Amino acid sequence: SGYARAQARDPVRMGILPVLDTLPLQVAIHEGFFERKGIQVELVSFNSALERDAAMQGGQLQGYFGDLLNTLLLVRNGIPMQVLTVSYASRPGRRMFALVGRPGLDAPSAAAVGSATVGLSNATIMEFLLDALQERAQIPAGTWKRIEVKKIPLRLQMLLSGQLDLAVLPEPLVTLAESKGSRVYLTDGDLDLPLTVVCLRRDLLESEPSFGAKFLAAYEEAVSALAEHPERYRELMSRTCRIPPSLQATFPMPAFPAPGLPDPARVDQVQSWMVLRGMIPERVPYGNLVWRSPQ
Amino acid sequence: MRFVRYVAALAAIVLIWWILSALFGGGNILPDPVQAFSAFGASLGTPMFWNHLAASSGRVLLSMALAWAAAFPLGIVMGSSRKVDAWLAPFVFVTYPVPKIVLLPVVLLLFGLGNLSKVLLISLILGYQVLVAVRDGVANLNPRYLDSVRSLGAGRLDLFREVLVPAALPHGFTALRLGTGTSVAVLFFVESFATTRGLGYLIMDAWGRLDYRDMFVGILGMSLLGAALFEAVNGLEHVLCRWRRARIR
Amino acid sequence: MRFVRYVAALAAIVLIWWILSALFGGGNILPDPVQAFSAFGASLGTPMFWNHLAASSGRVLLSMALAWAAAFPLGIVMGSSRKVDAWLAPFVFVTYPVPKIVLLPVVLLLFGLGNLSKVLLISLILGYQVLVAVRDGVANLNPRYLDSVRSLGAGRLDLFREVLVPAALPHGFTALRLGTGTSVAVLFFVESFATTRGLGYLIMDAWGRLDYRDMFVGILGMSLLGAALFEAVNGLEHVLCRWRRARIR
Amino acid sequence: MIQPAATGYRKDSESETVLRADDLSKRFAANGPGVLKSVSITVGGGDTYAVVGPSGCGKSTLLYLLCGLLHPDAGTVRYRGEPIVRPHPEIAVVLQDFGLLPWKTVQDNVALGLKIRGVPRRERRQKAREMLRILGLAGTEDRYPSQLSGGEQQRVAIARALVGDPGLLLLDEPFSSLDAITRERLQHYLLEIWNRFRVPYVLVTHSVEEAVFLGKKVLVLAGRPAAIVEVMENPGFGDPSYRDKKTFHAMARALRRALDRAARGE
Amino acid sequence: MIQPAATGYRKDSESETVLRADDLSKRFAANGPGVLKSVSITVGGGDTYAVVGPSGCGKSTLLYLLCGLLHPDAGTVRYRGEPIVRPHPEIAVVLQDFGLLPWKTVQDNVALGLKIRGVPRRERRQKAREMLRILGLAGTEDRYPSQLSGGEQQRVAIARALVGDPGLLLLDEPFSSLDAITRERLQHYLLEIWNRFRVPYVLVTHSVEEAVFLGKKVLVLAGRPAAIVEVMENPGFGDPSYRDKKTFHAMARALRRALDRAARGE
Ligand SMILES: Nc1ncnc2c1ncn2[C@@H]1O[C@H](COP(=O)(O)OP(=O)(O)OP(=O)(O)O)[C@@H](O)[C@H]1O
Ligand SMILES: Nc1ncnc2c1ncn2[C@@H]1O[C@H](COP(=O)(O)OP(=O)(O)OP(=O)(O)O)[C@@H](O)[C@H]1O
Ligand SMILES: [Mg+2]
Ligand SMILES: [Mg+2]
Repeated sequence: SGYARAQARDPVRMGILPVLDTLPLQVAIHEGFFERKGIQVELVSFNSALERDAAMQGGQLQGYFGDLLNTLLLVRNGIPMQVLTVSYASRPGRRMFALVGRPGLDAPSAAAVGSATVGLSNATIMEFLLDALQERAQIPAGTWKRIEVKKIPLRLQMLLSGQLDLAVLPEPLVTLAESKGSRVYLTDGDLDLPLTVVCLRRDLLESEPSFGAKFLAAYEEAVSALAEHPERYRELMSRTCRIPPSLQATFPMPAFPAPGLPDPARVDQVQSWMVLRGMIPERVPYGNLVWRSPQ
Repeated sequence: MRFVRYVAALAAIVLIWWILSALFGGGNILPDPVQAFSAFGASLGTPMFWNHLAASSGRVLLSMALAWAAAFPLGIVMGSSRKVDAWLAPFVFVTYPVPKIVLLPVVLLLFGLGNLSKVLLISLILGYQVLVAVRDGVANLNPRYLDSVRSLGAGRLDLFREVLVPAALPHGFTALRLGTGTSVAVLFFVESFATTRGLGYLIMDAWGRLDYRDMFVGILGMSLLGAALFEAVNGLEHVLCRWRRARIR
Repeated sequence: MRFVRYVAALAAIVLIWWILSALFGGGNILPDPVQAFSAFGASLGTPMFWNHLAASSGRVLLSMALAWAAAFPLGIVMGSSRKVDAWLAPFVFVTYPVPKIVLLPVVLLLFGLGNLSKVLLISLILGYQVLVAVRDGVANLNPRYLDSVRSLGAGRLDLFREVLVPAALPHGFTALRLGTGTSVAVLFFVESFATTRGLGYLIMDAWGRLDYRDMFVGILGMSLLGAALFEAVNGLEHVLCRWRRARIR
Repeated sequence: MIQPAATGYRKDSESETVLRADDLSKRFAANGPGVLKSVSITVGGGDTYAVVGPSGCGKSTLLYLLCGLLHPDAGTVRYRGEPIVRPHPEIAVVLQDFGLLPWKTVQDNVALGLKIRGVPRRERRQKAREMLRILGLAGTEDRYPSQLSGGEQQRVAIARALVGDPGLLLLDEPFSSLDAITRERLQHYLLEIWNRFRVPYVLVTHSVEEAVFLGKKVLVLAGRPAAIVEVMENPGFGDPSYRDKKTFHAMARALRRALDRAARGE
Repeated sequence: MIQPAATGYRKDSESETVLRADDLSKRFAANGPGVLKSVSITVGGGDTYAVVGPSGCGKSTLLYLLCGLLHPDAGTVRYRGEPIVRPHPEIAVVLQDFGLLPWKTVQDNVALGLKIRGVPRRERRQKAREMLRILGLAGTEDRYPSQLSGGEQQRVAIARALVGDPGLLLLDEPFSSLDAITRERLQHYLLEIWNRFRVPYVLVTHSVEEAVFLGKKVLVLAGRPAAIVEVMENPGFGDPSYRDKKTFHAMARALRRALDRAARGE
């Protein structure tokens, strides 16, 4: 099925999730950067990746924000997604995901926790991250019992009420858990991984050759606007990125990387992991996966 | 008196809630009811709340109407005609348990991201319930009533109008009453995509932020919506099934 | 003959499915039915599938039994006693529309991460349906039957056993029939935490991996489970409501 | 008291056959006991039949067959030459259990047949009210059947049958729940209708006096499966003061004897 | 034919008061018309009452009040001195619409009263079968009520009332759907029970002959609201061959006149 956009004048619909990483997209819409570049973009919010993917497949969206893993799955299923830019990559000193302990768990380090339960959701970037974190911390694979809890708020509640010993959580919930007495054991900070990306359908990019460049330019503008006046967008962040009320005033405004493609080696690392788990039959060539400006 | 009892019920619920929230979590799992109600009271003054409520009510009402319009007559036909039932029942029974959630991509494909998809999904789920209840109810109808009206020379249409519809109404209303709960639950599901309006969205969004105040504003709003729908169905039944109040001895 | 009609219904469904999948998506949205059925057939030979099916069936059956045990008698009491109903009905109608999903954290806290929480959640949702249906059904009972048995000197318990229970049974069964659909839907919800067994998990997990083969194995399995439950309820009704087959003229 | 209504009772020539049933047989379960066997009956334009017989012998079943609510296992029923496979609007039936709809008021129950025939609302309501008045039920128009006494319900059922100016009446113990005086009033009323309009009827009754007073021919149904064991011509029939005549009592005695014989299985 | 059953019919002394109702009044809707006004009745140990009156006058309502299924707006009912606020297991009732449970077989319907009193399964089944046989219903034990004719259903209801050896019988038109012969058989059967065990009863009927044959006292209920307008002593009652006596016919004529007077509202 083609992408359902009757006319070039109709807005390009992007499916997003209410998470921090989408802030640059929200800023770009808020400030009218896309319009100023002469393109129409509309953000359509979804509660979870499942529904967003359903709409993607139903041909209702022409682009989306999501994680690298999800993008590869969509490509495998014949939906021609191309990565325009990384929206968030882990960087030292910053954290987007973390392994958090329940309040009162007083092991000084992850290695000292010993046998424990850890909540996560399978077949998502979280599982990939946990594998990577565990490997780096040299904690043997079977040490922790993994418990699938798909709904993130539920996972946090179970952690806070002591029914899970550990949980993989995204920001800003990591900070929230910390404020309720949780200890943060491992973070994605220095893994140097491209975690989330912004994609558009290849057929859109090909039929409107200038669209990709305009989109990226607007996106870049939003990233620098955020870097220049972070506090200006605090209210927007609170409204669109599910910041818990107690953190709305204090949560540090995240910094986003300038637009750029993911590091091929890192993409390869993710793909190997997926091939190993049978999620994709074979690697997607890097060149097919990313969009490069024609010039 | 009815009002007093509703207040008593509410009071009991609040008490249980209050005990639970005091016992565990200290607000991590359940906020305390005083907070929740004061937040609810405050939000009643904001257009935001009414906006969400209006969106959800509109969707639910439209879905209920659609479900009724399609399933009530079909249920009557299946319940009253063995021949039709023999062929349609397997179809219904095989498709009934298919979780409708998995039809999401197809529904989105056919009907887009807008309210139409949402309304159709609710009415699909609700419609099955009305269908099964009405079919069962009509199948249990005392055949003497049919005989009696048939003896007056009634055709299919007359039987439908004079016997089957009034006999099926109470069953349809029971299904609708049950359906108010189901619809409200399905709201969660359909308001989790492509909308930022509706109580379902409000609750899920607040839950994602672990913002208990807003979450309970949503929950209380939804309970209110459910109770209102419930009473509306009761009222409709009261008006349309007048004979049911006539039994005294 | 019944079997033939089930096959016909299945054939019709497969045809519609096949057309839809051919028209759109070419397998992106809906796999073609041949693929889906062959995957299903293949998985029938694996213990993995039976494992999921057993987990889900066990949860659903237990929940249905629990829901029935609690709600059927309560529904009869509410339907037959105006006094009890006057006080309990508001309680039920106020809590009925509360989306049970939000109770999840409380239920987990009280009953742990295991199957107990899952079973309790399903039976909570199902129980409400049985309760409302039975209550309505009993309230509509022709009072002559009660008079007649009361005139024999029957006490509350006799009325319960000889009149109210048999009169409520068909309504309870209708609710249970409706409930098979609801329970299957709720499976999704309860099998999305703390388990890697169950058809709900299978579907959600496959969906998350965008693995349509596995997803449709789960969906077909669930439809099968639903249809089996449905027929089981029919069978039970056939046995327990024998008088309903006696009407001839 | 009786107004010829707009649609008009039809007055058939005495010789015309209104209803003809040939060789009706019926059993309820495929291998159950037979209920009726080879019952034939021909109702002419000026005929009235009273059917008597032991309880449970098949009288109601016969009426169900005659009006097309049940289908015979063998045999045929024709109304004015037309085969009866489903109820005919010109044949009015009073069922033994009244068959009133609990969800309709008394008035609407009575007017239902007219409504089905498309009589406008005002007219049918007016006719229904009038018929209720005649049957002594004025004032109950807006109640529901469950709010009436047994005898009142029975009269509503009679009103419903009579209000439509039927071409043939089938009555299953229509006066059984009525007190003697009301019963006699309604017996006379039925006779009056017959005398003026010659609407043929088949009346099932348990009362010997009623059978003799209201049946031009009296059928005795008996046996298992039941058959017509006796057909008595009743020449005195039609006279409103028949009850006071000697011939009436003689006839009643004869019928009682016939019933006794039937009961003894002769 | 009748076996004194295990629990035994109690034979009250003739003078003992079994049932005593004082000044009963009833209306159905708070501001609706009164149905009964100041009705009093005293049933002694050897008494039998027949209640007659126009259709819809309130006879069934009276029985409902006497057995405690309805509560009077004013007045009291006492059974052997005990105030009746709910039905008493020793008072057996045959309701006008039979009141059989559709979900129980004929046999289980008859045995229900015994079951409620805790009679063991075998014994109650045996008694039920016996009673069904007496009433001419052998062979219908395992059918459901919907598979019976009207008269058969009525006999099942009578069987249910009689099987429990009641201390008082309240019968609402119990023989109305029966053919003359069955009806007479059952009338005799009731009289036989009375003659042997002196079970007092109150019988509502529309048949003047039945009232005179079966009522030691005959009450005429009439008016709106209804009151007892006549109490007739019936000295000939109790003789199985009463029907053939002159006094019987004189009594019947007197009752008919009383009913006429009542109907004319005197
Ligand atoms: N539930 C009710 N609501 C209002 N009126 C009622 C109700 N039940 C009975 N009535 C009225 O009360 C009066 C007495 O009824 P009842 O059944 O006692 O009469 P009855 O003497 O037994 O008559 P029948 O001989 O026809 O059985 C009737 O006029 C009837 O319409
Ligand atoms: N649905 C049924 N299934 C089986 N047997 C039935 C059914 N309906 C009626 N019968 C039987 O058929 C016979 C005739 O019934 P029917 O109702 O015609 O009798 P009837 O002559 O009208 O009796 P009554 O005078 O008591 O009304 C009865 O023995 C009855 O038990
Ligand atoms: Mg009959
Ligand atoms: Mg009565």
